[in-house]
Amino acid sequence: DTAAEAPVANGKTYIAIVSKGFQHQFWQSVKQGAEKAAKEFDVEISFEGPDKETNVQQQMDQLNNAMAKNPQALALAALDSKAAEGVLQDAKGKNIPVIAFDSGVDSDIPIATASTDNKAAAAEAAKHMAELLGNKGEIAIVGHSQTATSGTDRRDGFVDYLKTNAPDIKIVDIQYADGDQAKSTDAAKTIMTAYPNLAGMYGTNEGAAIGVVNAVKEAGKTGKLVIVGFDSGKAQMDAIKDGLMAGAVTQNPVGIGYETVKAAVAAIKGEKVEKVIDTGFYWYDKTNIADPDIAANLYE
Amino acid sequence: MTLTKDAAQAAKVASNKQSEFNTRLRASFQQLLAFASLLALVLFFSVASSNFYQAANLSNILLSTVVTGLLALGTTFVIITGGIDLSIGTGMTLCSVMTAVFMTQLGMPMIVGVLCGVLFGALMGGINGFLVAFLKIPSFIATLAMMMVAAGLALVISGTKPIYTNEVAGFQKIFALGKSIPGLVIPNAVFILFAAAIVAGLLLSKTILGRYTYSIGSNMQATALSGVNVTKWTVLIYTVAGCFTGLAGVIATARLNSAQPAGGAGLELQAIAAVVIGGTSLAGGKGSIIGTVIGALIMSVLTNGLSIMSIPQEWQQVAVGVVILLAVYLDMMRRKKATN
Amino acid sequence: MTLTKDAAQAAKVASNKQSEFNTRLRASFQQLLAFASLLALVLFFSVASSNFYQAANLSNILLSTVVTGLLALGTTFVIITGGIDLSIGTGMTLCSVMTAVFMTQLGMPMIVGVLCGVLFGALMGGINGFLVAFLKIPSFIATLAMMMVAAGLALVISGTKPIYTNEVAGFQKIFALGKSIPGLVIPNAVFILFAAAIVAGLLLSKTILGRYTYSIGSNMQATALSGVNVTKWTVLIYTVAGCFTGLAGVIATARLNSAQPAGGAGLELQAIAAVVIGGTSLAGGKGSIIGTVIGALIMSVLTNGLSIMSIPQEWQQVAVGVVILLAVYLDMMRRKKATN
Amino acid sequence: MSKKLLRISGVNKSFPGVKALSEMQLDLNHNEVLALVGENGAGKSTLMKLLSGIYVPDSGTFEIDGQEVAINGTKHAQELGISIIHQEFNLMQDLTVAQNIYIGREPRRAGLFLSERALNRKARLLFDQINIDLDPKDRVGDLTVAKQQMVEIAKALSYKSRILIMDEPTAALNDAEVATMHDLIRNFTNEQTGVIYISHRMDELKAISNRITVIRDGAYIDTVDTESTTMREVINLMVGREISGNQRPASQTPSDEVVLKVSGLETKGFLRDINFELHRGEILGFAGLMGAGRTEIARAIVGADRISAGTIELKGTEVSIGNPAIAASLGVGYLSEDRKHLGLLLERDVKDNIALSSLKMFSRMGVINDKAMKSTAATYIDKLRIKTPSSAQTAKNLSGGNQQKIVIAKWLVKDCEILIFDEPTRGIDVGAKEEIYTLLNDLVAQGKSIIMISSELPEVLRLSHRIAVMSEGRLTGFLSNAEASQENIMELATQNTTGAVLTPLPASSAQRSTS
Ligand SMILES: Nc1ncnc2c1ncn2[C@@H]1O[C@H](COP(=O)(O)OP(=O)(O)OP(=O)(O)O)[C@@H](O)[C@H]1O
Ligand SMILES: Nc1ncnc2c1ncn2[C@@H]1O[C@H](COP(=O)(O)OP(=O)(O)OP(=O)(O)O)[C@@H](O)[C@H]1O
Ligand SMILES: [Mg+2]
Ligand SMILES: [Mg+2]
Repeated sequence: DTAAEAPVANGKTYIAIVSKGFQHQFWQSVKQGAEKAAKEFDVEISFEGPDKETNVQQQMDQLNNAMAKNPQALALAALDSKAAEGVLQDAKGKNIPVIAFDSGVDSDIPIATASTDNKAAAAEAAKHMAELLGNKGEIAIVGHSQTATSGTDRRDGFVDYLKTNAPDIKIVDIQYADGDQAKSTDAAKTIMTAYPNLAGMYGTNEGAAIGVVNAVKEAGKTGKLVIVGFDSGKAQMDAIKDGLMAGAVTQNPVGIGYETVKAAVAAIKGEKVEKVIDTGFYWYDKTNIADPDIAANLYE
Repeated sequence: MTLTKDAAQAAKVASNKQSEFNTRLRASFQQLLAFASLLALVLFFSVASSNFYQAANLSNILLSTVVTGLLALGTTFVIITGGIDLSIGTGMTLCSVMTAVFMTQLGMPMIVGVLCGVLFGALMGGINGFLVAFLKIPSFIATLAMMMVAAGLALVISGTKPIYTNEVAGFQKIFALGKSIPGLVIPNAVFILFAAAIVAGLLLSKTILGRYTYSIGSNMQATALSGVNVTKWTVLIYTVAGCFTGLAGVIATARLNSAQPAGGAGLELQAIAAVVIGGTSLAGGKGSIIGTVIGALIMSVLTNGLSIMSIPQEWQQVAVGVVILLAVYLDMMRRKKATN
Repeated sequence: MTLTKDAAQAAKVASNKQSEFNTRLRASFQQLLAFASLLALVLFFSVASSNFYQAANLSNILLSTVVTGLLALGTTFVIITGGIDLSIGTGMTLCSVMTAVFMTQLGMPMIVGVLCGVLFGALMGGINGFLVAFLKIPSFIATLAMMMVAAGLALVISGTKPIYTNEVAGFQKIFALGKSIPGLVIPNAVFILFAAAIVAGLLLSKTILGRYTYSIGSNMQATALSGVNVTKWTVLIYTVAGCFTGLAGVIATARLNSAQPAGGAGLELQAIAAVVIGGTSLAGGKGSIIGTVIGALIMSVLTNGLSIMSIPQEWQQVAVGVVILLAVYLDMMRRKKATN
Repeated sequence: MSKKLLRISGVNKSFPGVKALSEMQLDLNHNEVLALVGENGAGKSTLMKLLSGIYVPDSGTFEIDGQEVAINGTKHAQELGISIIHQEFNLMQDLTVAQNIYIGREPRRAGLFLSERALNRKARLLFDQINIDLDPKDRVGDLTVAKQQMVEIAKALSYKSRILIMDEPTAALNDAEVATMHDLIRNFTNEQTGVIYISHRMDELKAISNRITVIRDGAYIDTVDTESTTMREVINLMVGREISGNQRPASQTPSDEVVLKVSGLETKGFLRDINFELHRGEILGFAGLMGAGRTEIARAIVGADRISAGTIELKGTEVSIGNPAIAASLGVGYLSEDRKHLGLLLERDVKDNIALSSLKMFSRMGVINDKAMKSTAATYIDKLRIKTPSSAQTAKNLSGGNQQKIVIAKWLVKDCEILIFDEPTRGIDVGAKEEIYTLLNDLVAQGKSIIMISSELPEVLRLSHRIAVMSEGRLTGFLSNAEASQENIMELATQNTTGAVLTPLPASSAQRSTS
């Protein structure tokens, strides 16, 4: 891998990226995009994130460490914008450009934000759910976090859309399972037991969505529920191809990573960058999963 | 010797028999009472929600017990020796990744892959045992380090991506639904858990390994001075415990049809809680497999029941904490009564 | 006794003195050697990356030690009594939420809020102590339950949302950068950590509370038989430990300018690891505050150094695990040598 | 005459499956040492635990100076002026001697702060007063068993108590230290105080006690004046049957075959140039003062401690023994002097303890044969007269002497060629001792060889074919049974020593016939 001294030794530009996580598929895809851009623009990057999206302190330590490496630019997906305020000020003082990504940073300091609108994306999922259910019925949500913004936005966007546009759809239960597939499976199964008339379920990230699919399979209720999900990944794509899942919303994590680094490079060079880089989201289902536009945004 | 084998002696023998019987009776009474918390919980939830006491839901509960249950079985051995195993959570994840690697990337047939997965768990357990017994590193530290190493390696080996096992013939059957008992759909995985529990129980109560497990936990130095090769046996015991971690990894893979390289952390505390709720003492020397199984069931009945009742999740956590306290406390009270 | 106090006796006294001096020398030598792992790490990273041995980075390291360090200080007491405290991680989170609630929703002045935050920690510790000492629930289970309850309550009380404290006058100063030592920017929080460590050290070595902490951990029954009110003192010791958890919560809030209601889980293992790396035995009866501080520093130097070296994160975990093992093993070897 | 210092009557106490005391009675006069004797498991310790507030009696009355008292808790007992030295140590291993003695009563400043210096000074003052050789700053865990016993004694004396209970305080001590202890007791007793003294060492009863109360199977038997009674009568009261004994070993001589040869053995800390041979069919006694290094030799031989120089040969072949498991597999067994920490599995039952060393014998392909274990356990429970409701009783519920018997049984089951017994009869009653002696003689008759370490010289003299004497980590001489006497053993035991000085033997033991 890249040697530690490389940025200083060979004078390569160095960009520090601190994300919200690193273990999960989503973040690995962001990392992939960032690495792709790094190669393309010939810069060094480092990519770190806390073990869990609740570890705000760990992210603060990682931010501090990143600053200690004297990066030319800093990219950040803040778990809590206000908590990161100090480091942002520090960066500003040192004239280090800051790029925000994913759900963005609530501050004036970042010169650009490469993100998707989680709420809007969730509303898209809700729209399809409502259509598939004919605007009525009981549904439940398996969330991945009740505190992280990605979790709450994807929940709230979904809930709000249904409240205003399909008031006859009743959300009977929301359970959170850390995006862990096994835990999500167990949670989804208990929900199905508690609400035997359930007509649909929504999982707010890959782990949650696959958990829901597993649960339906294990409970022998295949085809009886409408399942919509979030993110991609092989299992989810297979479920959609097999008709187990109606469809899912995917963001473009690879694009987020790529655009973030690209913006950082531009900022370092003093070029002008767009304040908001919307990397978009897409609804995909059995019908369009193979479309090149869509396929480009899916990851296994 | 000057023993006079007279009538008094005979009477004494008879009274010995009597009191031995009493001791046994008391012991099984205790075992019975250990069920009580579990039954109380089941009863409570059955009354609280009509959806709880349904065949399908009971099968759910059993299913969600499988992985923690297997981990708890293994760690029962370690805890009885007076040690602790924090590596079971992420270790299980690593075993899961390795199983998938064996079966997909190395193309092993299903059975061989499963076996290798279990053996990989044994290897990890053996390393833990080596660190504890040979290098005399406290088990808490040794297994904490192993926990981190396993978490890291699972990501490294998998390339931080899930490894899918759908292509592996027959593998999903391991977790699939069996229909062995008419009317009740019990997944194969549950049978595996119970089979594993029986094996663990026999190992612990009927074999030398089990006897040494208790002896080491009761007084390691005395056991060593009695001519038992404590180092060797400790490694063996940890290795056996590792097999259960490996098996848990295999089953988790089969359930999800894939090895998920992240996560697993936190499971160790759940498993240890199950063991302790089941009456095994963290001080070592005492414990039983049946207790562990009951403890694991208490944990999953609780989680399932509260969530069936649609209690908000933050309150669920509070409730689980409180119920664990109550279960352990009542169990202790009962034991006390039983011995008085 | 009929000992004749002759020359031989005098010689013995002299040799006693000599050996006492040796013992002392050895003890302080040991303490010194405990630093060795830490120094070795610092040296290694300084060579490996020019960014490591920089004032700003050293201040980062200290900063990232503060919260775990405080938690480790408190839990040192509990561990020396032979107990364990798993509730410190989420307990810290709950204290953080309560501190924010006190200062914002209840509008307490900063100082009062801080005090109440610490006292809330003491309350939680006291409850732990009550469960352990009065109800005789094993500390592992009591604090595991408390861990869950605290995690749940933190979410309930905060409404699962962060509570921001920017408006509270002067509060951020607690964590802010001080400039007490010219050339080195050391945050106030670091001074708080060291002050807390000194208080903890004095409590442990110079007070009755400390004496009973060691005594209970060494042999609880014998302590009780000697007429010490073990129950009362255990509650007190846990309460003192809780104060450190409370302080950690306050400081975490000041650092993040907010109380983050989720998380904290996992910190307990880090803190316990720091304590054990510092040479405190999980069996109880033995341990020191200086060891804990060194242990906590080892943990954060490691994390920081690996991250400064831009080691991929999954390998970082592996490395931390291995280094912890090495540190503890070498420390043990050195101790063994020192006592031979 | 004034009222009795202590009067106990009608006391009953049961444990599950065991009636430990029934209608027990006892009285203690002022300025008196009352010996309390009885077989193992007779109920002595239980009675004393009732007195010191650890157990609550099922029924019965306790009177101090005619005043009826209900003792609730250990602290209350202390306040009533009762202090006790338990049969098992109650020490904090990680604390120093002074910290142990004054735990709960440490000199404080401002109510909270400790003064270590004042504490040590206080302890030193106490040691000077009672003439005990202890360093207040030593960590108790580093002390030998005998020294730990001294700490317990010092602790009990440090309370200004009126009634001092000593439960087998001399079990771990040798004769010189016993004499010291007796002096302590004599200094302690006066018009305000009295001592209850439990011991299985009959010779010292004569030396120290005024009266002797005998109990059997939890019931009161009789109280006799020491002056006017012979020990034989006491023993008969105790066991309710005739005990033979007190002969030197049968003239049957050990063979010439050397089964164990130790040459030039040294350990890093302590042992210097140890050379000796053990013959087939021989009992080789080891004598020496406290801390002479006997235990250390035993531990070094079985690999429990590392040796820094020297060789060990078994039947002529040199062996390297890395740990006790290897020793056991080579047929060398070691019974530790510290049964609680190094001998017993307190939480396990009697049969598990007895079978521990020979589990392989009770199993086929790793599977345990519980029945065989049980019947073997039953055999030894019978043979050694172990008092237990069943072989399934937990070891910690047995009386101290019966626990010791279990540890012995463990090695009798194992069938080792060479047995090293370290203080095997500690805490064992006279009757059972005779049975154990018989067993040991049987073993050597079968061709086994035994090293017997004991602090009771009469025992060493009675059993050993030869006696090796140690002093300060060296072997200072060998005596054949015929030439050995207490006097020449003590001479060798104190040879070359710098600090420890020969203490006159207690009158009683010196007088004992060794015909
Ligand atoms: N906690 C207990 N539970 C069950 N039985 C017990 C308990 N404590 C003592 N006993 C039984 O009570 C009886 C009396 O025991 P005790 O310890 O008083 O004997 P002792 O006279 O002190 O014997 P020794 O000379 O061996 O020390 C024994 O049969 C013993 O097994
Ligand atoms: N755990 C220990 N730590 C330090 N020194 C020890 C320890 N155990 C024994 N010693 C020392 O080793 C020496 C030999 O002790 P050992 O126990 O072998 O003597 P012993 O002849 O068996 O006497 P006894 O058992 O009657 O005390 C003594 O000087 C003692 O102080
Ligand atoms: Mg006794
Ligand atoms: Mg000895």
